[in-house]
Amino acid sequence: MTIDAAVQPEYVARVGEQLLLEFPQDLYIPPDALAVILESFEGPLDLLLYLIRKQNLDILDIPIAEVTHQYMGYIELMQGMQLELAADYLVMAAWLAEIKSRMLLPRPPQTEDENDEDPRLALVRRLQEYELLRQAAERLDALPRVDRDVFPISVQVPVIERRQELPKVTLDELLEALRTVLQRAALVEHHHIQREAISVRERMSLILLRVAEGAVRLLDLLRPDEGRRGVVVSFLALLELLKGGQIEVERDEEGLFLVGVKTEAC
Amino acid sequence: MLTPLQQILEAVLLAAGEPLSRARLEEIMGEEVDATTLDEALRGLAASYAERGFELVEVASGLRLQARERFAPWIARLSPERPARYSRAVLETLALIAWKQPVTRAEIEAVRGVSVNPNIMRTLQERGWITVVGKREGPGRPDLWGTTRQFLDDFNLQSLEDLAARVFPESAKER
Amino acid sequence: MLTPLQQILEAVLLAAGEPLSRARLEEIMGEEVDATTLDEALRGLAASYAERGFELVEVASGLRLQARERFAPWIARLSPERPARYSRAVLETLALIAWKQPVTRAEIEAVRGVSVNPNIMRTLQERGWITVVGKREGPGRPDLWGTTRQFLDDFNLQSLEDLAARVFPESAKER
Repeated sequence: MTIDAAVQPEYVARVGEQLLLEFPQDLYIPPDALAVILESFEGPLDLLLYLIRKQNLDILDIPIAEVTHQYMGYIELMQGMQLELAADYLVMAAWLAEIKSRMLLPRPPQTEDENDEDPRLALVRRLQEYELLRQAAERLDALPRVDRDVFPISVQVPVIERRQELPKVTLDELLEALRTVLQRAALVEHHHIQREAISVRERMSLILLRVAEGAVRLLDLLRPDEGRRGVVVSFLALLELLKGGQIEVERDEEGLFLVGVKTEAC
Repeated sequence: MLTPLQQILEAVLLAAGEPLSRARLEEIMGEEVDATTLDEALRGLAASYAERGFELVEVASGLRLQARERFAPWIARLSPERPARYSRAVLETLALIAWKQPVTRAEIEAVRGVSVNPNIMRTLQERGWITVVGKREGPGRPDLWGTTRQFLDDFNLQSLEDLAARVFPESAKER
Repeated sequence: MLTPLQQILEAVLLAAGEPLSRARLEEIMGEEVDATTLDEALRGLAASYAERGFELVEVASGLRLQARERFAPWIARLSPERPARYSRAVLETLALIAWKQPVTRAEIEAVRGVSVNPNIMRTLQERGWITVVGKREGPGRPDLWGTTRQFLDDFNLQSLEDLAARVFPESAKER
């Protein structure tokens, strides 16, 4: 996985300091270079393509006998060196031998028959496809790649509060919603009444919340410091709540009015 | 227009994504670039950002490029927990609770004319704007809802009377 | 000179540090910015980078700002570790998956003429470039592999068609 023939096309293999610029013609390869050379091929198709290209042979008209001979030369060498040969290389050797023998058979006159096509055709297709793949891999490697050729860039971000942000609602949006819903409910008449009513209603909620924690003296709910209007609003709220049955008023031992949550009628 | 040196500096600073000291930049630029040249180039670069979305700043550990602060609201929307908007249904429900409180869900539904999704109530409750203030006497003793002090604070209201005054501004003048 | 919208776009893209789709940008910019306005602003922004150290590119996941390729040697000095180089075996396997996807390991082996080292598949998967996209019906139900959007992004590609046009133009016609 370390030898990258696509990136270093200028030599075939490196033996110590010596670069092998091409394969020796007589197929003699220094023993320690063989493993390196074999590694530089991506399998039998790659080796075969190399042999064909090396001798400027036409891929569509492979001299199968010669190519087979050369291929076997490599295989024997490697076997002789007791290199652990990938089974894929042997499968290819067998295939080449088979094609060679079929080429020797006399061809029947009816050549249109699909089954009698040139025995080399299947091999040619595979070689062509592999050739395309090799080129595709090279082109892919040549594309500008992130973190090698191009770098995504970024800048620091000003301090942004990262706490869970909640949707913001403006008062105007709320008012708009209120107008819409009131219009729809035809509740807009009697503005003044509504304006008073909303204060009373707000106070009703506050009183309910207070008495929920325990009974409260009436005088504590009607606080003079809220002014006359505040007391009136509170009183109206208490009456509303009493009418609605949300609260009840009792007298305690000292005879003072005590406001509490209405208990369930048994 | 940027000089080649400035373009390289820009690319390096942007790719670094963290502050780079002047010494580091000198080192990266190589021998031909001395401190004075670097300084000048950086000054020109900083000036070139006048009209851009980011700026060159010098912090303790060196120089860095950062997005301008005024764009923070948009940048904030990049984060996945970016808030959604509340639907109409949520806002109308809130408005109605404010107006008619203490009120049951059934009463809200009666006014809105549609059923109120329990999620809406939960959303508003989690937001701290409404709370259960009591129970309505009667079958099922349904919860009574009201608005909270937080609700007033978040909408900058002194009291709900303010809300009424804003909904009916004509009547406010009379007072 | 950049418009305010372009400045915001620039700040947001730089702050994101990853590709942002047009839809995402529209969302961030808010309602006033429609697709046409955005498109125009982006085109102007891209043009404004002509003399700068970075550029605006469109990849599969969206728009991304990236340092220009010619500054890679300086940027490389920022980090001591050198970018991974991939062997022919890795590149051929990746190219094949990109080309024939969805594809099984056996099919990859058939084209390459050698068995595929499981490490290669793992390397590519860990890199986020390939993923199991399904299972081939039939005996053993082998995994079907395909490339990811990350793969397109990392190779500066916009789409699988873009990939086909650049990497296997001869076979693109057949498909």
